[in-house]
Amino acid sequence: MQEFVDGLIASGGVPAGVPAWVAYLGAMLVFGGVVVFGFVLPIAGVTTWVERRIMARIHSRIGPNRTGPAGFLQWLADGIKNMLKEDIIPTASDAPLFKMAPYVVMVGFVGAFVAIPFAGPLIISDMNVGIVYVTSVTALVVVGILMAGWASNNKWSLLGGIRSAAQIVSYEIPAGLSIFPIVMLTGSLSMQTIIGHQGWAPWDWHVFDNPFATVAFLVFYVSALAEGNRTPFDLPEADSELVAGFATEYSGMRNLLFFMAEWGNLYVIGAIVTTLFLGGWQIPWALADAPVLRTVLQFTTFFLKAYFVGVLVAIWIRWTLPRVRVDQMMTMCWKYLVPIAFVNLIGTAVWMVVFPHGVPLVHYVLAGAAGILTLGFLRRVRYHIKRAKLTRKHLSFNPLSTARVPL
Amino acid sequence: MALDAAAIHTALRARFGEIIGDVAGTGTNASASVPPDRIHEVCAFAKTDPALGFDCLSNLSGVDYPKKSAIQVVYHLFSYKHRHHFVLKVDAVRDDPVVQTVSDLWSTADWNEREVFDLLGVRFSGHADLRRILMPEDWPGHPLRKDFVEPEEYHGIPTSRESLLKA
Amino acid sequence: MGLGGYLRNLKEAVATIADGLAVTASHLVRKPYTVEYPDRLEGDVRIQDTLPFRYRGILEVDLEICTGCLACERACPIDCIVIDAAKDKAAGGLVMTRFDIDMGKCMYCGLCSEPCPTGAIHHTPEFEGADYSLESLVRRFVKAPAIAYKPKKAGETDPEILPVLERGMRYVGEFASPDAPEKE
Amino acid sequence: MGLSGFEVSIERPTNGGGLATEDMTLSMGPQHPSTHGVLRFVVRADGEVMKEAIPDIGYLHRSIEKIAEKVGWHGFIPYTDRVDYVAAMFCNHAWGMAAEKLGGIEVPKRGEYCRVIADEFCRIMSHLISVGSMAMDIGAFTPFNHAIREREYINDLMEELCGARLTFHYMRIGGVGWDLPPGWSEKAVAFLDRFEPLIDEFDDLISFNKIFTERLVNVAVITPEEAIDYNLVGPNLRGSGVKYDVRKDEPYSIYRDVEFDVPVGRGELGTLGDCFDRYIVRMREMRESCRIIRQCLKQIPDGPVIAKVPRNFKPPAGDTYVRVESARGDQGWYVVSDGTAFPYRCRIRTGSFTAISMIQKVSRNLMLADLIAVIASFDLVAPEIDR
Repeated sequence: MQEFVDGLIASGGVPAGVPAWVAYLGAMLVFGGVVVFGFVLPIAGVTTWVERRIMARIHSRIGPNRTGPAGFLQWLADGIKNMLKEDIIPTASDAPLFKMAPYVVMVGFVGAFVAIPFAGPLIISDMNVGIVYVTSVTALVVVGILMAGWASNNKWSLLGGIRSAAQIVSYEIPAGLSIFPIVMLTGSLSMQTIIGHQGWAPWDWHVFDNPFATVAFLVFYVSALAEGNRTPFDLPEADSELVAGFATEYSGMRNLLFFMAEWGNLYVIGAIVTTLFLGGWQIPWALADAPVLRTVLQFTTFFLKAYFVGVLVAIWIRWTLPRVRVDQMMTMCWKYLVPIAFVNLIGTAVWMVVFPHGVPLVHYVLAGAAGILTLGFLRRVRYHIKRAKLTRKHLSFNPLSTARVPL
Repeated sequence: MALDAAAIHTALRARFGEIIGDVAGTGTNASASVPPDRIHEVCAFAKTDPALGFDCLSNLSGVDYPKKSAIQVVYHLFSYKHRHHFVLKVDAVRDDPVVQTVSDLWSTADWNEREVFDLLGVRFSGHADLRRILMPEDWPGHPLRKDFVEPEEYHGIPTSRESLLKA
Repeated sequence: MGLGGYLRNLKEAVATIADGLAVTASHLVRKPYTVEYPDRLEGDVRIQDTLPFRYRGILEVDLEICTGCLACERACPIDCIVIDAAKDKAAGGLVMTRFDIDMGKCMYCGLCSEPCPTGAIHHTPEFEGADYSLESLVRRFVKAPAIAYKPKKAGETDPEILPVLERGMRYVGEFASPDAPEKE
Repeated sequence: MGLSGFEVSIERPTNGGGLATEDMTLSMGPQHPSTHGVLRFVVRADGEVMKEAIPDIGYLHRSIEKIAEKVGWHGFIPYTDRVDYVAAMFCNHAWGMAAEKLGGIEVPKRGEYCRVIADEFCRIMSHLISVGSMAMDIGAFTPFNHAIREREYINDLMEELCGARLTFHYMRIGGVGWDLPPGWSEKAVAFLDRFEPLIDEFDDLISFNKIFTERLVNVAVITPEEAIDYNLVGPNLRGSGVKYDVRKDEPYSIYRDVEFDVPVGRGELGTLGDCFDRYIVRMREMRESCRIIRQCLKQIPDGPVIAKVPRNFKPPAGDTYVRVESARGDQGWYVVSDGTAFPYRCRIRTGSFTAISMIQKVSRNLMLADLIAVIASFDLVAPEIDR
């Protein structure tokens, strides 16, 4: 970023007489605007459509299919509808806090994009404390949710806010502890350096570097789901318990901001997981003389990985699992994830002492094991399809033979 | 061991004498009348006596009989232990119906008695929490009495809408 | 809970969650079941036309075959049917001046069509009944005073009434009756 | 209703000038996503832990018992559909049985078979809603949709049988209103063939899911003695380990001629009588219902399906108490006739009514989220509570 603006000043792209800090600020605002409106919001929006379509198929439904091709523009329609709705602020609420809360949540989530490495050269700021920055700035979300819960002056909202605070703060610990093994392996906190330490092939990814890293990946993913308030940890908004939790009193645009943050957060989770464990934007081709093509390929790789891990898998999990209870959520964090994460941390340190240069064989074994597990899982999927005799062909059989289901 | 109605009746008669009325009805509907101020005793015996063993109050309902100026409270007893039934009927005075509660014997009687109180106006002496249960607190009268007349409106809300089919 | 229980808990959790995920994943490749209701079905069929003959939708009266016997009015438990019919020597039979059904009150129980001798009052498969006022939910079937239908001993011959009567009799025939043992 | 009686005395312990705490009173309902209709609970909670939940009913009181006194014996059958509209068939059946018992009417054999087939389909329908909405209340939405999807097929079957999808009005005094339509049995069997493997799939999806079972086992444990004391019935009672089923122990209709088991809770994952036992009993009952329907469709004899009952039905004076095993258990109908064309009194003792009276007791010291599991595990249906 900085180099880009410096270059611009040097080449006379910035009118003379404008102080350098104004140029920096202007460039940041323009670039921030481009990222937020051009990338973050559409990602969050399209994710709502993706989620609704996937969930519908899991439910044997069709999902939104009227607005645009296959209902693709549904998210725009919903967004416009929400923006046009009345913004209700309850009289008894703490109005300033109530109004501010969605923005705080938004800031927490948009801020994370600053340090996300989309491709080799595509990163807003490759801070040397990148990963720490991301975990800290996403923790801002809890402040916003707590504000919303308190300011609504509604007991259900308050319970939601408190649950959220307890949950996010607790799960920061296993999440943070599972980042450390990677930091130890890489010796750096910078996002780009972490990616640079991995290769394009799955066995070169950190997740298969050693058994402890694999466990760290799982612990981090579970904790990240909890931090993102996703099922099975969607207690703060638990619709069947707390009506809508912290968002009960919100309407219109403010409600939309909360949900945008929720769906956008999924992508952030995916991006962090990809960076730390799944090889980031690494691609097998060097393409040294085609920098643009290389950047595009890297971006696509990163985007697809992050989207799959962060969004698709999270959606899939959400529509499968029930919600844990608040005490079980705490039990899971403090009795399961935290001890495991600590053991992991120590294990990684020991591993690094014993094998200072890593063990390539372990990489292959772990990657192979993951592949075998995936195959076993697919067999199970096939078994479910077969048992229910509901493959695509069989589905055209309607036992009721009335013309009701046209297939 | 399941007892038939006659045996149950005999057991009750043996303990309480003539206050237990004659058996009416047959099979699972066999019933006997009990005075309202003795029902608790009779029920307590029916529940605790090992041969009778009525551990469950299957139903508690009330029926209004304006003709004989009585509100009848009907207890359908059932024994899970012995799998037999018996029905006890209590005639309370219609103008001021008071019946002993059995809610301390069977917890299920608590809400059933509240319902009978609500809909028929029978007061259960000794009931810990005798409040209306289905109707609003300030509803006039007891709807299941035969002479109940529905009020025209309730807090300004009309209780019926005019028929669109009036000629 | 010892270490064994701890690990067993973990194992159970992973196994059952993975199985659940397999079920939902298998649904991703199955076809959806939704019938897109307001749309026509394949072959431009309305959903209403696929409903079974016994379907109890909005009531309809075929006045051509109504005998004015008032059996439906008597059978209705909520009095949502009102019929005015009077003997009129000059017109040569029962003259019906009114046959109103308040569909806003009707509970679609079918008690009215059961005693109907000709199947004049019957439920149609039509179920779209939304309207803007209560008044418009009242169906008034007698547009002008009409003479009630008289069943003919020799059987119906009028080609206009015959198909209506046949349909009516078929509708009534669907109801179980104690006399004629029906076969499967 | 109103708030009287629910004033909560607020204790403010001030341990020596330290922080004062007070209980939080939450009004859960009448409009709340998981109260299954219009129910209200006044919850006294200390944070997430409930001190108690006081049920407040009457929001759905439609005075069906009073209506019974105003419409005739035949005319009341459609109203019985509305007593418990999730499982309307059983109320039809009970009213028919009560009237037949009073009037001394014998139902033709085929009519009884039709009734039982319809009953058991209705039981599957109701249990599907119950287990599906239970999973939804626990937070998993998918099982609910899968359950509703299967229920929709039964709705289609019922629609073909009697013309309605929910408020059936299928049974009449003396039998049933419609014979099985041609080809219906084959469709019913085809549905069962398809449905039974899907119960297994449902089990794999949710029943034994660790998160789900953790939410249910050892929650709101009800001992058999308590269950009988509160007159819990049906799956709630059997979940507590009491093996009692009206179909088996006091067989009515043709239940004597069919073979089926009565699943009872065994406390297999926790304590006997917890929420999971009540849930799993329903899952197993669906299989038994499938078994019963298959047998009935095989054994069903030819003949009329309805007895001769005068339109102006006037049973002799008397009273009767009939019990049917509805989806929510033993449903008791106390019907009094005074020999006229109108029932004199009808009292419906429903399973949900007795179950909800127990909530105050079992909800002590549970988590707020457990209350939802308890409501769902009792399979409360608001119209059945208030009638």
